[in-house]
Amino acid sequence: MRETGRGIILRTNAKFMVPFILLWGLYVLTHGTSGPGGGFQAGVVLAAGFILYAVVFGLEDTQKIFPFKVVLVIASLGVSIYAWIGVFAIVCGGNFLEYGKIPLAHEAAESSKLGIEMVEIGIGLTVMAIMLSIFYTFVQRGD
Amino acid sequence: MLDVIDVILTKYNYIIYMSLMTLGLYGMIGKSNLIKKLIGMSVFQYSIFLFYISIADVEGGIAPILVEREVTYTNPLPHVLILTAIVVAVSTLAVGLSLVIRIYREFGSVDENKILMRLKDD
Amino acid sequence: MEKRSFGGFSLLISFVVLYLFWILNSGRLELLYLSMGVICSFAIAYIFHEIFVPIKEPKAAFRTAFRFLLYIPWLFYQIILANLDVAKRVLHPAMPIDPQIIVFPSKLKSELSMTTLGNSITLTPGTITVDIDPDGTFYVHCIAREPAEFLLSEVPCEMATRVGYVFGELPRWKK
Amino acid sequence: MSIFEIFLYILLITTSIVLYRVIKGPSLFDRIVGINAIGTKTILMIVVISYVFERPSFLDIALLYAILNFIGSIVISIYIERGGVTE
Amino acid sequence: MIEAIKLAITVAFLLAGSFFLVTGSLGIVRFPDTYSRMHAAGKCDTLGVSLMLIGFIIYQGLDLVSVKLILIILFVFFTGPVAVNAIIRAAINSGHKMWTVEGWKEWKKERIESSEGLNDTSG
Amino acid sequence: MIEELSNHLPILLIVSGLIGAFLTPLIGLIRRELCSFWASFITLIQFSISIFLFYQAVQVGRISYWLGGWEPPWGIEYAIDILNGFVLVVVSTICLSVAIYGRKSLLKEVPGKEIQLYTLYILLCTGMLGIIITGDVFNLYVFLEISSLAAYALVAVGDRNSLVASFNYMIMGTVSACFILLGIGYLYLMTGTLNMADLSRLLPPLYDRPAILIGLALLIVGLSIKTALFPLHTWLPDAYTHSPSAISALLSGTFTKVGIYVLMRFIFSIFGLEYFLRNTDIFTFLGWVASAGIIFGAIMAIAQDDFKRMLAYSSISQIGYIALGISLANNFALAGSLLHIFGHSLMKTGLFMVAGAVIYSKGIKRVSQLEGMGNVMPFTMGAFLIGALSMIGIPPTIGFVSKYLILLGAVENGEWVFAAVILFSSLLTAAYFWRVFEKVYFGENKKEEKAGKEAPLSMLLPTIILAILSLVGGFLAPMFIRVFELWIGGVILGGV
Repeated sequence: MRETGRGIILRTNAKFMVPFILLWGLYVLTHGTSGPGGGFQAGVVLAAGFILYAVVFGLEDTQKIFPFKVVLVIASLGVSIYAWIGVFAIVCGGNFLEYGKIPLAHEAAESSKLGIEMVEIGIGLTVMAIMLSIFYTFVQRGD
Repeated sequence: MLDVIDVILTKYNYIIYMSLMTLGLYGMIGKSNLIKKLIGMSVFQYSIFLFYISIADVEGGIAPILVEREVTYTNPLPHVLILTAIVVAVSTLAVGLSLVIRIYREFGSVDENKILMRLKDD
Repeated sequence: MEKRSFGGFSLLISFVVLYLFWILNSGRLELLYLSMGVICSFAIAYIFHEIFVPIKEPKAAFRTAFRFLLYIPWLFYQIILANLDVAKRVLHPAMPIDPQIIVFPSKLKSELSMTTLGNSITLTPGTITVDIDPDGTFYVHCIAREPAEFLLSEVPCEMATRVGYVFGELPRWKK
Repeated sequence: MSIFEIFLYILLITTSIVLYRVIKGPSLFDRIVGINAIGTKTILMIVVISYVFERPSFLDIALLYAILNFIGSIVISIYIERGGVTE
Repeated sequence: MIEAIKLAITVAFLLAGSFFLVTGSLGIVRFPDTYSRMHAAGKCDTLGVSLMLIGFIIYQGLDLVSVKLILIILFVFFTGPVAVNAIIRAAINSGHKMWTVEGWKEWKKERIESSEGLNDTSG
Repeated sequence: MIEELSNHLPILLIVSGLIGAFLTPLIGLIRRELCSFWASFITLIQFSISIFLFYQAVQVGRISYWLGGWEPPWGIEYAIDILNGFVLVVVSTICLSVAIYGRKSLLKEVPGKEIQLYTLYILLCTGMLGIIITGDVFNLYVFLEISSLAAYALVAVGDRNSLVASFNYMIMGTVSACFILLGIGYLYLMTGTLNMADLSRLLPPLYDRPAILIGLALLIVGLSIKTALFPLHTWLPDAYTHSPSAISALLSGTFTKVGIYVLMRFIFSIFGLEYFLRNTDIFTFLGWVASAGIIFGAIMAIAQDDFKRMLAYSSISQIGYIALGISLANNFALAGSLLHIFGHSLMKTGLFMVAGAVIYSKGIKRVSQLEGMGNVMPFTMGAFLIGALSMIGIPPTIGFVSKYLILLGAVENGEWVFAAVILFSSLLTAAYFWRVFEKVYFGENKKEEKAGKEAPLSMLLPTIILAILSLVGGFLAPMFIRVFELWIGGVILGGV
């Protein structure tokens, strides 16, 4: 909040838009099986929301919500979700990523859908984290 | 003459992707600005994606998202493949841009000739 | 002390708004999606509620929302006028334009009202807000003098007064 | 052929008109304005396409494109203004 | 019958919207400097999009799909001016020259001297 | 449970790498130093799985694993036969030894970047293993790009020049990946399948179609860039010279070999030898290009003063040998090529490790400064001696056996020019290594440094082990050849 006079319009609008954009990103993330959404798009939208926040309110504020280390952890976590669900399918007696064998629901098709959604969430988190980390590395001046 | 027109009308997707590819290749080789090289690289990659998408086309088909109606879908497999390839292309672009940023910080220029001159000076 | 009691209010409001947004988007009334919506919108609301709802007083917030809804049709009417004006200028063979920057005070106080006025000015005939000073002075780029007259005719101008009324800062506009 | 397809062509024409400005320039800001305008028209195009193909789910894509277009314009203009995205 | 009227109203709205879009595009091409081009782009696009989407809402009737259309309208309505404002601020703060009637002659002379044109900034 | 898990080894090979790569940042948050141990651990796991898979492939035959439980033409299949399994073992051996070697070396050359470095390292190894075991051509492309991306980033962490080298590498690599993608697209257009086994079944009736030829040409050009075959090698010398030594060791030992493997897979398994017997021009062309590369690389290596650059040009020359063996396409030459993949991986990685060790303890990068190193670093230079002798092709090293086999192949096909090229280039190889020997063992050390300034044990041990392996490999060669013949017999008999 250093430049009080300048950019009032942008700042006030960003305050209003950022939560909606992020929530919309989460909506895309969770409705991957029923719409044109999915992990990649959702990750991009979420990252875009945070980038807007960073651009308008400064990098420090954003890194208060999302420090660089947390971004790295989320990226690892996302891929781990994907990998562990696959491994869990092996443990449940199927092949790798054979969601149908995971006992999430009564029917194989249903649990397969749930499995895909969970993987999508993992992908979304990873994409968001990778995008943000790229943004952070591009923006920070000097190493 | 008619044959030529016929080929152009039926195989226009190949012509478009070939010309885009040539354009991209020219950008990659002919330009000395590294950013322009990257742009050429992207054009090159995306021309191939267009080729994939066009071979998936089915006459009168629509995008392969399930709907209740009875419709013809285009072949979904190339779409899936290209989704993956687009992700790869984006990551390549990100790697390339970060390289260019670091080159710029190191050499103070994104022009290939200037960079090579600075390298020679060392 | 006071802030804390209103903090709950802003959290609630932002949660409700965001959850409404979720349901409208999702359109699926299954338990899974509804509960996901609760989690997601609560998380977002929790992080952002302080900046999301800038008006801390419940009564003022509802009043503002109501008046804002009444303000929109008027604004829309103005926008259509504006566009016809710009269209006329575009299609006119001689292009009667004379770009310049004008400065005028608005007597608005809060950032929110200034932003609203700024956006409205940008949307209406031949004017774009360039910058706003913290004391409410507007710098506006206009395409010609005439469409900007309505901003300069009196202080505060009609639009500023209407916006000020929406946010409870100025009295109702009377012709 | 649906009646909405006509509007698809109208939008294409407007886009190509703006494209002239984007290519011609002459300044960076003209290009940004042009690209922003093309983005707005693309949103509409996606909506029209969703009606031509009767796929309501395309509207999500339109909204997504709107978000990205907005953020893109903002980030580019702030980058030019400050010489860097954040200061 | 009602269907036909609905379709007619829709098409009317769509035509009105596309009229504004076309004028906006023409303005972007015709206007002499960046700032006046922004006038054309910012306003005509916002209104054009809104009108066309309102047309689609009328065609659709009131359901979840039209709610989504309303969301798009709101989004464009809120963000269009902000984007234009951000661009114009960037242009002014980086010292972009402005077209004025008085400066017209000078501008023309400059343009003849350097074929680069007057609006070239360092960017 | 163990029994059950062993059925899933192909995927565990990849998943362990994926999990390992993305857990590295978490490990790094605890302690930065742990990253290198973690990388060694992951590559050790991959190494043991590879050994087991190779053993199984030799004993049982082709192993097939269906990803997600979908049947092959629709789902992605991971398949391991003898060719696969062998390259798998070679690559994972190199990955493991470089991971151990790199702990000290990378710490010294690029301090403070462990987390990114080892994440990319594991990703690169996993990508390469994925290329090798996959039975789906598009999956192959994806893994190729994953490992290439990691390789670009790893090359870029070197010195100042490495940024430009990495950029050029990236441009070339992307062109090659695009060509490969396009080639795959043509194959898919013609056959409608992406599965390798399916492709090899569906291709024979389509042999006369020009699209197949276009696809093959695109694939060969693309893969030639990845493997740095002679006219398309331009990215390699810069990339190897300026990247950190451990990374150049890894890339020289594995990445080009993986490219060669993919080339062999496409030529012999997917298209089948019959296609090339119909279009013999392809092999003739490949043979001439390869022999030009052999001579060119060797001559350029003689002209270099930078130690790593000399080794890089030597790599171009040696890759030519493997390609020559492929183009001869008979029993002897193929066995020689396969053996040379193994041998060259060992030797070249070992030699780059030596270069890295010299840089580590002395900071010397040029051949002309190596005077008297034989006394100062006896063990390192001993390893260098063995590696170089093997590279020249002195019996009983592995390099001798493989070159001899390729020579036999050339003689059998009656290609006397190629045989002469092989013999002549051995002389050239001897020439450029002799320069180094002369400096190392007969040069005067001006500073009169005494022995004992060796590189640390964690760097020395992998170097020496690789050198000993390339020595012992010569004695074990008959055993290897017997294994190869299982595969070669299938290819040649199945083709003709």
